[in-house]
Amino acid sequence: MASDTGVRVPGFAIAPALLGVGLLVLPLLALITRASWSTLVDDATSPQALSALWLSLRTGVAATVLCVLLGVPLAVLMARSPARIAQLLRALIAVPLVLPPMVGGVALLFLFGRTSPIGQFIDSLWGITLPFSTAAVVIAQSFVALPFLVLSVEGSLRAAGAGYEQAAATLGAGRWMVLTRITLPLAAPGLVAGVILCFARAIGEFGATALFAGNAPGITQTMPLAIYTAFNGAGTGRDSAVALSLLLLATAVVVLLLARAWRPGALK
Amino acid sequence: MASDTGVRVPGFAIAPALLGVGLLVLPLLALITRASWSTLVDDATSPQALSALWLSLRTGVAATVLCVLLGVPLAVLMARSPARIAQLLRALIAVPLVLPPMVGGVALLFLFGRTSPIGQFIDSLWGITLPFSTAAVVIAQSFVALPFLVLSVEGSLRAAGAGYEQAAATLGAGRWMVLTRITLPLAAPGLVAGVILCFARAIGEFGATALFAGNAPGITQTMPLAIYTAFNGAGTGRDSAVALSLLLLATAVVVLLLARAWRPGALK
Amino acid sequence: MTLEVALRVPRTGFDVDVEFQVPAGSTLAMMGPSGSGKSTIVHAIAGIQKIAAGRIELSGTVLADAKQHRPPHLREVGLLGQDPHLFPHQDALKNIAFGARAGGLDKAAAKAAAAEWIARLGLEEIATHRPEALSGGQRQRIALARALAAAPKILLIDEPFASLDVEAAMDMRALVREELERTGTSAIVVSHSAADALALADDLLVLERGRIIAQGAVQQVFAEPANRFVRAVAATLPAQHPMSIQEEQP
Amino acid sequence: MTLEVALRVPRTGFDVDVEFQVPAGSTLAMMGPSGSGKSTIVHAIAGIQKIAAGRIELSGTVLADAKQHRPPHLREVGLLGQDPHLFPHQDALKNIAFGARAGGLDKAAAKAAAAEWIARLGLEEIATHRPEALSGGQRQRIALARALAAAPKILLIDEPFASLDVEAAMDMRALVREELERTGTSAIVVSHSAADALALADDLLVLERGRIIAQGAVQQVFAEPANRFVRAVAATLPAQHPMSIQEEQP
Amino acid sequence: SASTSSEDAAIEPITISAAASLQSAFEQISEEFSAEHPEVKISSISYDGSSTLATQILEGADVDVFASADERNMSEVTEAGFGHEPAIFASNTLVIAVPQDNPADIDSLDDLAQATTVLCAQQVPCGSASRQLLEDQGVQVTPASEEQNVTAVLQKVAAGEADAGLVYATDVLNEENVASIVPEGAEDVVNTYPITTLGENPGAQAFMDFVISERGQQILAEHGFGTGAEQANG
Ligand SMILES: Nc1ncnc2c1ncn2[C@@H]1O[C@H](COP(=O)(O)OP(=O)(O)OP(=O)(O)O)[C@@H](O)[C@H]1O
Ligand SMILES: Nc1ncnc2c1ncn2[C@@H]1O[C@H](COP(=O)(O)OP(=O)(O)OP(=O)(O)O)[C@@H](O)[C@H]1O
Ligand SMILES: [Mg+2]
Ligand SMILES: [Mg+2]
Repeated sequence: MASDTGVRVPGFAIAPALLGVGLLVLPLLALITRASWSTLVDDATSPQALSALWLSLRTGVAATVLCVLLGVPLAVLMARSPARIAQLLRALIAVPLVLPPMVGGVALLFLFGRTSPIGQFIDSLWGITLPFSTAAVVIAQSFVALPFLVLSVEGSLRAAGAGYEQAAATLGAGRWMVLTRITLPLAAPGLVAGVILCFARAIGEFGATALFAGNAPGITQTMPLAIYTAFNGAGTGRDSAVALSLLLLATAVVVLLLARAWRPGALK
Repeated sequence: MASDTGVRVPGFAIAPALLGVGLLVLPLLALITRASWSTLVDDATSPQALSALWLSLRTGVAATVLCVLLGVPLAVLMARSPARIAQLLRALIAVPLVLPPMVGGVALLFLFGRTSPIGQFIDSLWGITLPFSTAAVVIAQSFVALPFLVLSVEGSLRAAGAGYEQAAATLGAGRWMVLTRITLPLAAPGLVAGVILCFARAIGEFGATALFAGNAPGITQTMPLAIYTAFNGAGTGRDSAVALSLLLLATAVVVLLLARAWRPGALK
Repeated sequence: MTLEVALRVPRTGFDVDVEFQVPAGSTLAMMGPSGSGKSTIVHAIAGIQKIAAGRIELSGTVLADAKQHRPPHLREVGLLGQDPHLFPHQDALKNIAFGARAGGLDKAAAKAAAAEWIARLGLEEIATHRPEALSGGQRQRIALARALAAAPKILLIDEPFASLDVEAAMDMRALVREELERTGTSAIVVSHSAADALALADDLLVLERGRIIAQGAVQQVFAEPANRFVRAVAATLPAQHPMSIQEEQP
Repeated sequence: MTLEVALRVPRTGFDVDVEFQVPAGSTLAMMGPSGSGKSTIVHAIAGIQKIAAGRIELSGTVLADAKQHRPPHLREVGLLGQDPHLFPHQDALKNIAFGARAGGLDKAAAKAAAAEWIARLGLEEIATHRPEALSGGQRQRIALARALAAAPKILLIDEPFASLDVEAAMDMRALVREELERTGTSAIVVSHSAADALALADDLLVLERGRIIAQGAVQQVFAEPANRFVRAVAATLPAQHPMSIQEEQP
Repeated sequence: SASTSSEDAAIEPITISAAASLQSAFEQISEEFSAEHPEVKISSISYDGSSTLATQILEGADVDVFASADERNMSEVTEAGFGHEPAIFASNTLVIAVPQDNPADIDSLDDLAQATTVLCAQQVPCGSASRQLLEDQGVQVTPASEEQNVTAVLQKVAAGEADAGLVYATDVLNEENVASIVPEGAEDVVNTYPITTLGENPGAQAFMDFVISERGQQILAEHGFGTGAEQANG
């Protein structure tokens, strides 16, 4: 069946689709038209902005990798669990989505802070405190971004169906071979969507990072924190927050466009 | 092929999966153990908390419905677009994910505020101004939640494949019938994941709402805003922020568990 | 409804390049070695395969040529593909009802029609099974009923009896024949079985690597085999088959 | 490797409830009307269907009983299902290589083996086609090669020649026979074709609604048909077939 | 190993947590402080809401100086035994913020009753101060929204969404879309900024001293703050 004869979309779906694009894109255009271009370049290329951007990229990528390492096995487990257990897991996993990130940051502080057993254990083991370090940024980002990865990967694992996996198993392929060569490639579109959501959420993360990691330039001040600081700090103001936002956006779009995996079409 | 003989997960996937669950759940436990139980019930049942919760639920549901109405057509359109256009659309749609919500709120103010052309147009038409209204809350939530819906639905639409749609078309089924009776049911797992992500993100939304809609109790003060307000107030503020967060969480989990659609397994 | 077909579709190694007609009310059988282009041709007629050149016309209406491509649901052509693509989220009954509804019946009538089909197939027992819980032959019969229930002007069926046992195949042949006659529908039957061609078709068309190598009334084509392949097919007709006797008494 | 099977699987309307053996190195043909339980039985032996009662044993190793269920990849049983489930993201060559690799070859050897299989099938032209761009018969042959490449101790093939033309079916029968003999593998062949049973199998087992209604050496079962179904199947053997003559000269 | 040079051998670098509204002032203060005290390295200054900073300190943030925008968050820290005796170093008073063109013609608190006004929520410091000011002046205002921080109030005004809002004097200083009006009675509702050191880092004490010094107070005044001394007097 040739792909150039795919069933087309009903015409009247186009209006709501465009409205949807409008809702997402028009506010940005409004933002861009109101940006103060005179100071934009200066704001966006200040050493502090660039250092925040670089930190954001590094931690965003690290958090995404961590989420893939933890989240893909979790999604596989959920997709293969009995309905009830899967349902429970899904409910647990949706929780950090609902939690206002700042409260998530408080929760992370409670968990890893110096007054907590885990924090003291880590301290006694490696002599480090997690909070207020770059590692804390990665943990905070992973905490808020992981659910996105897990839920979208699980969805597409369920859609992929078990027929191919069974066929592979009857050929003698072990679980690992089935997982890596059949299951995951078949779930690739959901994996890609999940990674995009995860990365985007991670580098946009602000509330949990602010509390758990703090706002120290070069160590924990990511772009969103720099934006927030510019925004809330008296005087410096909104213009430079907008400038930094545009810089962050442009970077994120470029990263996502560059990443080859970004094309779920690759599998079709 | 009986489902009770599905290929199982490799054993060593279980450790990272559990670590993933731990990362998401342990901070919550830490939060719960540190909650001040003496004031918790009072805080969580104050009229203000309940009114904020009720507003959150109403606006969250409204935003989710709006996102489904706009986002599903958009996802269908993207899944059927040529690779390049789909890629561009995906990049545009990921933008609000990356944008710190508070900047998104400013963008919405610029777009719909009473000084903007659109705001004036709406004012002249219906004599209303969007900001400070409950409608503004719904718009802000939709703005931040829509990308989640679109990206996960698109992923599973691509995975569903075109064979069944072609079969339906050769039986004489028109585009609308194919879309509603074949395409969307087949993409159900992704749709469910998308709706969960969307709803959760909507009722957790804070930054954009704060700036675009404001914080008027009963009208625009949703739970996250109530939580932030409590948190920023000194003294017992943090305790009541935690109490409100737990209330929000419990409610979200109950809603998600009650929603029947919540079980993608229904399709298998 | 006369179907006039002239088409070219490029494939790896060769082009499918054929020209033929199916006169109103008649049935054409299409045979040929695996990979010779049979499915390609019926897909092109149904509208799920674009053609590079040529023209497909149904009673004067152009369905496709090098430039235009009328979408499948506007062609009044029904296809039961080699892969039946039963909808996995609908049970047997609902699959058939979908066909009836797509063919123009309203909801209630489609439901009634589907129940009637199930009874005709004698598959009441598994009417509420989803495809994953159907046997191969049950799937094929449900898909056939779905295609017939859609009541197209031209019916294309691609290997419709391949997974059926001898008796079920005979029943289904009789059913298809009856329906085609009752409704005056023209049809193309793709098959590897000489018995199917004899039982159902007026004319036979034999393909090899995308070209027509024999064409004419069914018996005539078998009587004067154009090449080794046609001879081998004709030989499967009982009472003419030297090899089977060898095999039976080795 | 003797396979001993005794199993019960509940189905809508009846239970599949059978007991039989496949002696080491021999091939069993399994026939029966559509829906009689053939696929259910091979799925249970391959391990993708649980059994409610009974016991499946391979040379003394219990593969399954009412309590335990050894996973498919630890059974040394290979299955080519009625739906071949070619992996959609891999081309023909890679699909076969997957089988070889799952059967224990290393990467390079699997690749070489796959290329060899493609050559034996004469399908070099479409070696790099993904399943969606293969014809029905090509898919079936690739899937057969994939199952053979996995070199199981017991091979289960469910209607492996259904989509093949006469010549290709004969070639494939010969290929399977050759491979089974060369490797001494036991096999079960599910088929609707009496010719397949005669060409490949030592014994024949006929099912109806989950029960064995005839069992024995192939020719013997055909010679003394146990019921109408067996008679109809035997009748498809050329030179014995009264109906086909009727059909030929209507 | 002890290979460090004699200059920085004595003093560890210091980290500072300061309320967000202090950012521009502290930027300049730290610059001048570093020039004056080359032996004290400032490793970072974190600006955030006072309650965020307080929470972090309670949960183990390694902070040497804490400058809060209100006394309640400071007392949470000191009562938990973390800080030394705090000192008031700055104060801030409320102003009426209006869009640059002042569409509702606001010029006193009384006008707020008729206009679309936004205030901080009662729970947060600027909100309780606003309420007190309005009460003192006997003005009844039903706000269109009770924003959860000053920035949200300011943005509503800057975007023209609100006709007026009550914010701190320092907040409007560099906001070009906003004009400010000092209302009557503002000088009676003063928000004070305490600062303290945590731990025993002598660099921290030096920094705190510099903030309280004449030069420090001068810089704060340039950024719109009242001085701590004034507060003490008033
Ligand atoms: N989508 C496709 N793109 C490219 N080549 C294709 C595609 N589909 C089929 N082919 C090739 O075109 C040739 C004809 O295929 P077709 O499916 O028409 O054969 P067929 O006559 O139906 O064979 P069979 O009897 O095996 O079903 C085959 O070589 C096949 O590999
Ligand atoms: N997963 C399932 N759950 C319940 N019933 C099933 C399931 N799969 C098949 N059946 C039913 O069990 C019966 C036996 O099916 P099976 O697939 O074994 O038949 P078969 O002999 O292989 O038939 P065919 O020749 O048509 O392939 C059928 O009536 C079928 O509808
Ligand atoms: Mg074909
Ligand atoms: Mg079967």
